[in-house]
Amino acid sequence: MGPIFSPAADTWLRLFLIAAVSLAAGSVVFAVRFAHSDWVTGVFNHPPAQPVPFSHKHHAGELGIDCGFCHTSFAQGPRAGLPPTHTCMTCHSQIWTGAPMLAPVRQSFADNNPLKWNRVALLPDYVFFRHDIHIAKGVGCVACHGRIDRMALTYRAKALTMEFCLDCHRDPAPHLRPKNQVTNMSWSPHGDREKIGHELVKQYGIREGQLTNCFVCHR
Amino acid sequence: MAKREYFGLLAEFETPEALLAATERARKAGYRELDTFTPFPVYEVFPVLRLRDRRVLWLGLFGGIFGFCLALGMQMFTNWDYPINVGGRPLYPLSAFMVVGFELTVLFAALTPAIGMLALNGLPRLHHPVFTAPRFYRASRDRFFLCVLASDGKFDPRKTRDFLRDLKPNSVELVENV
Amino acid sequence: MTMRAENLRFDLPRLRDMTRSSRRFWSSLEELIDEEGFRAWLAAEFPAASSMFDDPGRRQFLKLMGASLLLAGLGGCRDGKSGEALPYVNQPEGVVPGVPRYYATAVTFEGYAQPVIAATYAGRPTKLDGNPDHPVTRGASDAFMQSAVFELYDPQRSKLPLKDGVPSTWGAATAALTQLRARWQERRGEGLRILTGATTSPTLIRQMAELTKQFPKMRWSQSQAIGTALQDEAMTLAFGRPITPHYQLDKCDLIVSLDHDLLGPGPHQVARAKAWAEKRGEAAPGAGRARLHAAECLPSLTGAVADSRLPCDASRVPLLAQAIAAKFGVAANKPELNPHEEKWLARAIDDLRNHAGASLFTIGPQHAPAIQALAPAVNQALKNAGLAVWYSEPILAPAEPTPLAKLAAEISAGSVDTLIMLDCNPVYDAPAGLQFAELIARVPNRVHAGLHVTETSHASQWHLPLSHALEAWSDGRAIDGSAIIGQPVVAPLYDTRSVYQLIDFLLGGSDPKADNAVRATWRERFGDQFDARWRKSLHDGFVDGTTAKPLTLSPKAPHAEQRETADQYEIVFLPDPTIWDGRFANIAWLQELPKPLTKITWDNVIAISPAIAAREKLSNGDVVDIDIGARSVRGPVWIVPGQGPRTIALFLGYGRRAGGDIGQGVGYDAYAVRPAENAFIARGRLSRAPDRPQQKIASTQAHHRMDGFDFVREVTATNPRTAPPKDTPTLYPDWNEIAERENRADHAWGMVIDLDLCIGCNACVSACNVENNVVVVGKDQVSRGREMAWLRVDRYYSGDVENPKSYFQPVPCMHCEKAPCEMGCPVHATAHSPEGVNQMVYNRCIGTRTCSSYCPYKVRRFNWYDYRNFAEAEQAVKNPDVTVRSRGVMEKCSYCTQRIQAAHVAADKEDRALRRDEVTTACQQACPTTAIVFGDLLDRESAVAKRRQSGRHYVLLEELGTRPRTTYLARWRDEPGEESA
Amino acid sequence: MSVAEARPILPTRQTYADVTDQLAGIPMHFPTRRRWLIALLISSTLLGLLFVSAVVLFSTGVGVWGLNIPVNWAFAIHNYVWWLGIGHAGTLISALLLLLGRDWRNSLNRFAETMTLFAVVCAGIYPILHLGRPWFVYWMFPYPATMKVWPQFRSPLEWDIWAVLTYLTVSVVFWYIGLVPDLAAARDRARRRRWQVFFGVLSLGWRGSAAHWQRWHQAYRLLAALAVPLVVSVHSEVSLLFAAGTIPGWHSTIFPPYFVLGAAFSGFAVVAMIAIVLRALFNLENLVTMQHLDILGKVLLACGLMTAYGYVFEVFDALYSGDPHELQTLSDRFFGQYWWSYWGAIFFNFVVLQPLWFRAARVTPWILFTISTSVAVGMWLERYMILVTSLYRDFLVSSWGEYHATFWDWATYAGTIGLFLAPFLLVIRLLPVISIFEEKEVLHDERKELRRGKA
Repeated sequence: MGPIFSPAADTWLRLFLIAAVSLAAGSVVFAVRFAHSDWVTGVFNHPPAQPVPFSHKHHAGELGIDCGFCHTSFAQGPRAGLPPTHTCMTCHSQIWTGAPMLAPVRQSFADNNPLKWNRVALLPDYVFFRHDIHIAKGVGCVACHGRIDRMALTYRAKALTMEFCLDCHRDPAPHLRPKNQVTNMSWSPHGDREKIGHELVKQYGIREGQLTNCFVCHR
Repeated sequence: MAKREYFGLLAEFETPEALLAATERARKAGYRELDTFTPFPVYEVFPVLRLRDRRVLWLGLFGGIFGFCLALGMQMFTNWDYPINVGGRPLYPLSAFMVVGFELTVLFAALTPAIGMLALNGLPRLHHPVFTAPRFYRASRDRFFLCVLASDGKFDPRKTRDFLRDLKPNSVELVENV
Repeated sequence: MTMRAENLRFDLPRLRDMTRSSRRFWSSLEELIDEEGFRAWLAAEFPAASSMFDDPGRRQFLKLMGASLLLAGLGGCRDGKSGEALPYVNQPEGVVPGVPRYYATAVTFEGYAQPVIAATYAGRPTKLDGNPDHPVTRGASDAFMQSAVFELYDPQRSKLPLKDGVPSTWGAATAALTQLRARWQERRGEGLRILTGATTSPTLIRQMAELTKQFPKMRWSQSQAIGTALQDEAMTLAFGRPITPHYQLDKCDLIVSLDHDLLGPGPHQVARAKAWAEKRGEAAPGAGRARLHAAECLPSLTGAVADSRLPCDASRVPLLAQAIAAKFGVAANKPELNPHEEKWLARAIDDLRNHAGASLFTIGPQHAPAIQALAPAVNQALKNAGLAVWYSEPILAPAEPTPLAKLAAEISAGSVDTLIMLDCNPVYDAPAGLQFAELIARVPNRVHAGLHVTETSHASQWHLPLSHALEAWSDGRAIDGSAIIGQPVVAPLYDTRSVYQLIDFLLGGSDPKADNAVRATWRERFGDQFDARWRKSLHDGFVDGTTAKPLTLSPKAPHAEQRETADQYEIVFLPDPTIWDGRFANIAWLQELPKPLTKITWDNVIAISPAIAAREKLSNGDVVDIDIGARSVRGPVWIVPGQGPRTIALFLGYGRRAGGDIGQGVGYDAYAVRPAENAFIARGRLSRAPDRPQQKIASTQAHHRMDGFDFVREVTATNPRTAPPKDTPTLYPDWNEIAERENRADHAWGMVIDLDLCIGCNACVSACNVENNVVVVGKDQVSRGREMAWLRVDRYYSGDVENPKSYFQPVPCMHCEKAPCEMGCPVHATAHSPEGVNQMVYNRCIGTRTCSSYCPYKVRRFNWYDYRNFAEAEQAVKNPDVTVRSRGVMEKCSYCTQRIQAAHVAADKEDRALRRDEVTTACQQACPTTAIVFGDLLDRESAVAKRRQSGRHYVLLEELGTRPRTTYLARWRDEPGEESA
Repeated sequence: MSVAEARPILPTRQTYADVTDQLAGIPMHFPTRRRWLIALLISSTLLGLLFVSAVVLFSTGVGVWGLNIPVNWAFAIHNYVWWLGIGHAGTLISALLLLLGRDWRNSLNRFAETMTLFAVVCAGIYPILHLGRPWFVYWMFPYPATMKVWPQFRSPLEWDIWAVLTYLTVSVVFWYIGLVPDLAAARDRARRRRWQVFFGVLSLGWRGSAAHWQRWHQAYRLLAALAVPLVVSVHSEVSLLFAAGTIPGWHSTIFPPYFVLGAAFSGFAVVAMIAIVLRALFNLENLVTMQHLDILGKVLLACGLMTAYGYVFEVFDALYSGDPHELQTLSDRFFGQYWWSYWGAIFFNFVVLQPLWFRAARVTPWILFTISTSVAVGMWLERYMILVTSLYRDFLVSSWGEYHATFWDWATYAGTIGLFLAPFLLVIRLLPVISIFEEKEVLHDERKELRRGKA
């Protein structure tokens, strides 16, 4: 009786073992990387379909309309607020009055039927983010929303994962700016970033080291 | 070059004692590339064959040290990376870390020699020349084989066979390299 | 708190909730949309407060309303977490999304207006609390007030007019009423009877007067299951008319209560408890602490905090009353008493005499008028009148003594042609003796209006849905007589009318805005200053200068007869402590709120004394029949230590046959054996029910005896300090060391609960439930030990089972500095904040439950199932600042961390430090006796830090070394022996 | 000293070939197909029940079990500890006795280890089943998550997951390393192609070369040396699940040894049960001899007495502390609602054990089997007692509650028995149930002894 296995069997077995081990290790690595990937966090995703192809690039960037003009409660409450149709119509009853692109806006205004936007920056319901305190402590809009003034269609620029939040909550200094610059998309500090940041931390009375405890965001 | 054709010569014995005696004689006869195939470990032949490889044990030691460092490092790092006040306990409670430390020590100290043993033995190896020997199947049953490998400087298919025959084995087979 | 706004705004998310919450309703509404005039009605129906002051806001609202209807029509809103965002079309001014607004208004209870502040998010009220500016309740609340929002969002509220039980329309209903009205006009109201509940509403009284003018032969009476009829009668005996007594507990050094549950549930609880606690304070016995002697047939909250307590049967109360009266020369003969009674009485009488002028003698309002009338005479003799007790003209609208009996007689006589029943439920809660349910069928025209489709609705041809107090304009008077104008804080969720609107319609008018009637009343009273005073009243939450005026009257002592005792048990009827007379039966939160003394949920029991249990060989849950006269009711018994030896108590409010799935078919109906006469104290027999051995009762606390442990500690005047803390050595770092490590926080939150002030009223528990989105799990889950309340009030006994001492101990999370729970969690789901709060992060929890296993106080609650299966309407009541917990996660008291965070944010935005005692927890805010104090322990001047310095301060299970942040003040023991000991 | 040295443990008449053919032949010429199939059918049914229970559990929540707030750990943790305890004997017998050079282990180690593996698997699924949100079980492992939160390494549960996984891994490796030479033997016996390939791949091409054996020997003994402290550590850690809590009846330093000994006790009992069944089923009287049973009986008795010491000490501890809560718990154990679990444990663990003092009882298979079964039951009751009677009445009288196992509690438990038996049956069907080469080693040694004796 001859041997059970041909020499090729060893090659196959070894290939199989290597494949199995790499698959196991690879899938762990993949899973971890995948969770961080843009695909999961939604960064740079295809901008969600909106009823009106609103361009922040045009309004905020080219026309220079301040964020607070539309997002009125960004400094007063937890939510920045989406502009009521009325706000759109303050201008668009004068200009582009017949633009087909704006038909849904006019329709909404006429029917009292709100525009149905799709959220770009959506946080899970167990995260209690507040716009007002971040604005009050000199965190610029751009910190989380990215260069919105360059977005023709709005997409998510930052991952908005807990990791993203913690980066800043652990070391807020480099992310701070003077309060009057929060809506400025292109602000950059004159001088030592580090020093300015630390001065601002002191000035704003930020409780460094306490911003990472759970109840700051979860309750 | 001719030796490449052969793997070696197998001599079959009835008892471990006979094998041991034969091995000793082969060794004395100047054969250095010897191996035995036995159904259970016959510890007495190891010194005769000059088997002194202790790398498996070293692997175990290094595995253990690695496991312990990994455990301690992991636990210290995670608490350093995100320090959280847990019930007023110390941030780096070494006594509490010892448990996982011990477990990982054992885990790696066990895995490295086990895998190392297989690797050093060249396993898995499903196909091997000795398996072609018709009587070899008894090496795992009740027979004790002495093998003079063809790589031995003194190996000569005919002469070595004669030598082995002198040892009074049950049989002697020439194993070809396939 | 300065949280007023005259303007009410509405926004779309709320409307979406609303439409989503009632898809069936809206679809039937759609059928109505084309009905003529519907849109006009609809427009009129939303009494948008904003419309009062600025018309544009109102128009905006209507536009939004239209939009929401459209959305509903499209079946628009998806369930669950939606990525969609709907802005306003026109944003009302001053609305900041996600920021609550507060409005002063009122909810009514037993006819009285309860002053509240309603917190609303985006136009939907989520929480009610007492109005802190109101002079008598001062911000405190009770379980009923807290739960009114649940009543508002009850998904089973009546939503449509019903004609013979079939959905109909308001158009048809008004047409039918118009027809009837024509007949009344013909017959000058003959045969027209209007039945309401008790009321204090000036508007209702005015409207009724007008109605009587229009239809002189109509009669208005008030149906009350509990009511004040006996007390009114007693006052009539004493003073010649039914004046109202007011007990000024904050001025009483001594209270002697004969079966009067002064601090118990009811419309007076908050004000009385507040005043009582104020007097009681933290003073030691003999150093200004008010003393309380109670004799009672059923253990009550008053008895539980009494310094001496005498369990007695109802039949002994008249004797005790006469004995006291005799002592002060008010009654003639002193009856025979047993030694226990004599002993109790001797001390009570001594104290009454010693504190003359600042003492109070009261007799329960359920006792015979002739007996009750002794109390004013005794108080007069002790010169207490005007101080500890004062009298005023009635606060409640005058009512005849036995309205239903009279009505029943009239119906029998065939003289009632139309019966209009507004917000009352006589078919259910009339004493069975009247056979009202059978009689009502003889009335040719029967109309019922109410929040729910009740037993009475089923017995009526027409049922009309009423608006909730929070949805409509209303007015009423608080127990001190101060008037409150209740403004709507939310548009009616369904197509409903307020009582005033309905009566306005009967008057031939129409009040589409639902505010005419109330405005008219107050226009009359405010005269020229209407605008200013109206605004101010809405802002303050009450009308200035309307508090009842004290009267100077001298009572005359009645002739009180001694009743002989028959050879039967004494049956007392009481409203249920959590669902009252049945009106709250469909509020699941109140059903699940443990009864203060028995800790039973979802059921009423037949409370028996240990003596009866021994004699009849009964144990808890045994099913018995109670026979009173020819009627019989069957229910499970519950042995109540300290109950009068021959007393059996039946609790009203259960055994509902209609009114919603939650209340229906739960418990037994005590009304079924309630006699028409002696409606509170009767006599009857008890017999074990054949072949019904046991009934399962869901109680949240199975064991009550504290003997051998010191969970609740006591101190005495001579030994006023608790044992000094034992040194509990630890290997762990000290808190301060950790604080250092974590960049020392500026605050260290803590709570101290004064057990001497806690009356176990459950206000804190209900407030916590509402604030923290605590779910209801139902009887089955509770009986498995899975109730979810974050805060529980433990109740212990010690001593003699016939007359034990009772203790209440609210137990929230202890927030241990050395928390055993945190150590057990493998995933950091529970950890400590630098400010010392034991944080529970639901979204990190994987549900190993180790924390709960390790928790020595067992304050953690687990979501065994997905308990979020609430009706969609109920979602609206959720506090948006607190996560609604999913299945498989642990939860527990967080010290209302959302409030701490909100305060931090507010302070940080203003670049200031937190103010002293700026943060209040929900339980603390609700507590009528300030038993709960929360605050910053690092601030030496904070209320909580001061309490920690008290000699009575102690730590629960101190020996475990967990170093809790929630601690207690021991109870004072004030017994004769203790003072000298 | 052990009997093995006084008398040969195996009948020396049998040859290497006999042993090899007998044992390696079992899978290939399976003797009791019918009975085996029936057993497999029953265990598969139980396994199916486990599957159904798990589906119900995962789809509705842990509420399907009888848990509540004082008793929020019961059947799951209780059976986890019980299974893990049983899973201790295999490795302990195999590794400890290997190091001590006890030859009699060679007849028992293979199926004892196999038993260990599946008992640990049974134990291992419980911590996942009992989670409120089992789909997040991976949060117990340190990995760079987007939430940047790590596991909490001070938690006994976290220790436990490392301990159990290490234990499972090391046990598998130890078992497999020991199995490889036998797989080679089976491969060489196999005549049918599929058996050849099956054993051929599994044996990794083992040739029994001297170099193989030398390294194998080092690795095997090293693993054994590691496995012994590992076994002790694992159940010590399991005991810390309880001892680290503050609960009276848990918070005691006796717990680690108490648990380890109890684990060995229950494990030996199950080993004895399996030994007796396999011996009868496969006619292994020549390999699993009366002497083996005798020794097992003695070991069982010794373990039982040491466990009893734990009981005594627990009582002493409570009385000595004088702590009212400890005393309360003690009295609850004796006389409380769950008194039967305490007295049941005493009876089944210690009273029934007493006949083992007599050799006649030890060498009578059915008596030993009965006593072993009783010990398994007794230890099950003991774990129940430790969990439930401690939790149902802890500190505050107000939070005292009750626990009643539900249908799904029992179904899950019965299901794990299926999870244990079904793969165990497959293994005895497919692999040598007794270590072939180690038996031959014993035979070899005994022959040597014999010769030396003769000489």
